[in-house]
Amino acid sequence: MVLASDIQVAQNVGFAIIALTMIIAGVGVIAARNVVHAALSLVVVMAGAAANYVLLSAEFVAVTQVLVYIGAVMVLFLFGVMLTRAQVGKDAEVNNKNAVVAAPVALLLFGVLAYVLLKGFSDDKIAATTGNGAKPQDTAAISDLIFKPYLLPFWALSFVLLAAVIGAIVLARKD
Amino acid sequence: MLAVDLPYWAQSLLRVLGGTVAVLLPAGTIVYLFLFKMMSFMQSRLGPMEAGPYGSMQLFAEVGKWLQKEDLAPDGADKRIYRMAPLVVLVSTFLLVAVVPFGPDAYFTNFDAGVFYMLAVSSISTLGILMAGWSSANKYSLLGGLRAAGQLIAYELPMVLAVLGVVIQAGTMNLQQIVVKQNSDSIFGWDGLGNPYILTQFIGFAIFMIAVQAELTQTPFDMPIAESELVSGYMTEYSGFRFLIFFIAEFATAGVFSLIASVLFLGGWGVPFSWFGWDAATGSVDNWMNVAGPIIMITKMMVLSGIIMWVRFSYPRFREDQLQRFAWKVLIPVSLLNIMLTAILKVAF
Amino acid sequence: MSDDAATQELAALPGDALREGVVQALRDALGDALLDSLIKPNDDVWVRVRTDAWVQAGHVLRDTVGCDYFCFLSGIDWMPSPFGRGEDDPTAPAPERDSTIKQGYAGGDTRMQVFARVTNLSKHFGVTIKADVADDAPAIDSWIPVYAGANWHERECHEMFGIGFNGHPDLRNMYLPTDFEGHPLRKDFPLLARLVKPWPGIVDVEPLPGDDAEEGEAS
Amino acid sequence: MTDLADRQKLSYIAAQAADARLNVELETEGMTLNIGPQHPATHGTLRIIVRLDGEQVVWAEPSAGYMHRGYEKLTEVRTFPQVTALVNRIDWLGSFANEVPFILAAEKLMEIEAPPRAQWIRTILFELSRIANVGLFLGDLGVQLGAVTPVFMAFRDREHVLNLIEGATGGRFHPNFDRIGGLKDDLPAGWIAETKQVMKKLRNFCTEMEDLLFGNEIFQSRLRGIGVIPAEVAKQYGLSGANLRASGVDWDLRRDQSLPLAYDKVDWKVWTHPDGDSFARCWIRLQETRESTLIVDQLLDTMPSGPIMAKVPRIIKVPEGEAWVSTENPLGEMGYYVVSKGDLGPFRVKIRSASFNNISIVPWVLRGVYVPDVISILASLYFILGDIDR
Repeated sequence: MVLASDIQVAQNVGFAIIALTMIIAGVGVIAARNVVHAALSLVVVMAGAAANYVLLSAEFVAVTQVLVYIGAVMVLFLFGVMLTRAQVGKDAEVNNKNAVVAAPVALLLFGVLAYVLLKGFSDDKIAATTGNGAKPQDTAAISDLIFKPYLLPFWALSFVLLAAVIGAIVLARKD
Repeated sequence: MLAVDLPYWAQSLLRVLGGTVAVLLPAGTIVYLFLFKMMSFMQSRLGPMEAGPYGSMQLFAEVGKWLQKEDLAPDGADKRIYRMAPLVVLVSTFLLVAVVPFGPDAYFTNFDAGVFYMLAVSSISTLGILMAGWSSANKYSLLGGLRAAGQLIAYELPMVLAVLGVVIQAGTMNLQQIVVKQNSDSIFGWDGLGNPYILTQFIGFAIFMIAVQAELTQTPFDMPIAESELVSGYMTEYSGFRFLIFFIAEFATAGVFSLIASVLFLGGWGVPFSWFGWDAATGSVDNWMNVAGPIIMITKMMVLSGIIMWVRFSYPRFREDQLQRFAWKVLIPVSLLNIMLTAILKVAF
Repeated sequence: MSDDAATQELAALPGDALREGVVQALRDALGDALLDSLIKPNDDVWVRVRTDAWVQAGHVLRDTVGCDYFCFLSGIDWMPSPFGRGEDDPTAPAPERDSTIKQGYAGGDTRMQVFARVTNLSKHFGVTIKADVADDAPAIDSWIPVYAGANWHERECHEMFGIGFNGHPDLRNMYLPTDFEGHPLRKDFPLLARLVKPWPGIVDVEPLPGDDAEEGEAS
Repeated sequence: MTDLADRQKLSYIAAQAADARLNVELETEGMTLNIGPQHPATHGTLRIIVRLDGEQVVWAEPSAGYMHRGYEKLTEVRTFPQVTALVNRIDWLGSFANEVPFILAAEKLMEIEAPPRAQWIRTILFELSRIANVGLFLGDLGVQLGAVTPVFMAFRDREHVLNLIEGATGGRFHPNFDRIGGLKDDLPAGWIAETKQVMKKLRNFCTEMEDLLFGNEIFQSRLRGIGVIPAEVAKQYGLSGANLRASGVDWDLRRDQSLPLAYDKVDWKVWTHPDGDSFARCWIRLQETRESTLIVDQLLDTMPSGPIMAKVPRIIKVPEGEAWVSTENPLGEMGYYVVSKGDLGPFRVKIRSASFNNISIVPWVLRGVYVPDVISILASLYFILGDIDR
């Protein structure tokens, strides 16, 4: 057990609020009767994750989360949904009977993830921010990591993405 | 240092108040000075003249009018999302202003990845616009919302790429440090002007301003609104204070983007440091800059938003395929070229 | 309009010969389907064709005569209105009216006619062409294959006169509700505003400059 | 940017594709969009139903009739002088021009002619109403394309013209000034000098529009190669006025027919454009507005003196007969086919209004264009609701 003085109260209160919101929104994603509502709930989950990253002093990751997931992925997602099946109101086809199968799978996944995380990081603590802006993991360090030791995987990933983009274009164009 | 002496809650209160002022003040000034008066003079008329001297109270009259109006929602609309959408757009504006530095200590937050953050939160407004367009249950709104999303995604890219040039030249993503860099640097050894990046990054500046024009959906990029065609697009069904929120968000965002552009390209809150013999490396900037800085910033903002509005009132609008073509075939290649050039020169010098 | 100054330009044209040429061309092509014609020298020409030669006449006008500009198509109901001109007091008993049908230029045999006007843009003249439509089932072939622009005019004509156009793709009402009954421009369709209360407009005659005789019968 | 010929080809291909898609069965679920009856682009109550595939128009159908007033029926219960008050309201922006062909038709049947001064003033007012009408079009064009400023300039300068019309006739919108045999009144003192001033202002306005709109890259790219109407099709549909001349047909009723108006006394030019696209239509109108100011200037210089009214009987009874008179109105060919039975009023009047024909081409020309082009093509065809519905 940790002592009460070790807990940064404001941070934990913040985490509680964010976590609660994320759980409610997460339930919303699967329970919503309308695709757009589900997608918007997912946005809330993503935003919560970003907020959690901020709590963890990982601002860069938080901002990336917002830029990539909220700004790009979810917008494209909504864009697609609204273009194709955009009716307002309840949609009968959203939920189906596979929920019975899905629930245990989800629980199992949750269990495994929780176990792995606890096993791996249970006692680690993130160093508190020190005074004026100095972060445990600043942006420069991340870029150093990407462009020095992990340069080759980064490039490989880029090429895979490029191939995927070109492939998508080839598939989409019929002529 | 003012901020240090205050308790945390007072600092927070100051920041919230400051943020509200930094959003509403530019919105109000832009609307009155440019939308009411400059536009009227360009169109050989006087604009509002009744409320207050030279119609200066017109803005409050307008706000009062909108607040009185009934908050309507179409019958077929998805009411919850419909009501939420304008707020999402406005939240994006508030998040955006949080990162703008107004003086050596007059800032809301001092992010390490400020530029990155700015680009990230500006994309949230797209979400609000999509929500508004879809939930109105109106075909015009839906078309407008989809156009807006397509356009904002397309112009986000040149904007990012234009800013990259500045980031490369400054060597930091921290907006505060970008300001300091511009004011303490020198141009080939001459430091009379500092080194505002508008000189070296002129292509980036031009692309950034064009992209801002598109992000704000101002003419010539106002296809999503297109009042003569889509009847104001995603805003068609809104009335009363929800329309007011869209309206404030539109002009406040214009102000905030002008602020960011002046931070990135015009030297932000600073004056060339050499004029006062400052050396920012040791933090020698005087405290009074915390008061003078915001005024300098507002001045630069007014100039830039003046240009935005000027273009808005004089140009017809693009069709959206032309608009996409312009983004993908002109702006993005040019900005990539700009980055390459900047990187080469950065390494060379 | 046969005055000197205004017709100088037209006098330079072949004039009568031009319009006689039009009638001759139609007669050559249609034979006895060309029923009647009227030429006002240096002014205008009217022709009337048989109902079944309507489309053929259009082709001749477009291709042989060179009138490729479609001006308008409409109908006319030659029956005198049983309601007069709507100037009478509706409360008084209706006066006796002459109801003999008398057709206009180029004659006619039926109560209703279709007429159209086409123009030759290079030689600067127009032709008004008329055709009778049967009284019991007013219908005529559509001109759309000849002049695509006839589409809306035929719709309007159908709506206003109840004249059918064989081969028209879409004879919906343009102006009136779909379930509107009656054909407003037929003379026997009453203008109700004039039937419910007297119309004061007829006495409104204003004096003209230089006209000092004030004892007009209607003042 | 592709050049013009390419764009015309593209628009042709798009139209063919739209036809093909309509004829096959729509693969995807199209969207049917109602533009109007209440819509800013239709400046009136025209309704256009378009079926969209994405943002491309597959099928379009204008639906008029929201303003049908039945003038053809009403003329049958009016006397000849009373009809002018009705026809004033057909094309309400160029009202005076509506009266002229009707009056001329009546005069033709009565075989009288207005004295020269009346003809001159008629022509001047006719051209003024053209300027008032088309000037507003030039400004409105900007609004349809998203440029808000030109329309205010158009209203500003149109105001001068309306003041002139008011000065001469007493009515700003509906003068009802033309009489069988002449005009109601002579011109007021000082009117000629003022008109000259105003004509100068309007030429400035035209130059302003040229600078602000027609020279603009975006404006050109929005209009060039869009809504191409070949001359053959234009003639088939009976397009008239600037719409016809923009397709390269050199046809202007002011020049090409002889009417008792003063056009043959002045030196002026009929503008044509070979392209037949939206830009050509707008450009022609701009040139014509300027040409009109020059015509008015010349007419003011050569104005004859004399009476403004021919000798006409006290009670006007028009002899039996039929007459067709059409003039080159601001919107195009406006004509009246008047049938008289020797009565106080006409037996039948067929009103051939320009916009009716001009808009009837819309289903043809809108195939395959994008939604924004629907607006610009409608704007460039330039219709006035009263002129369609009558």
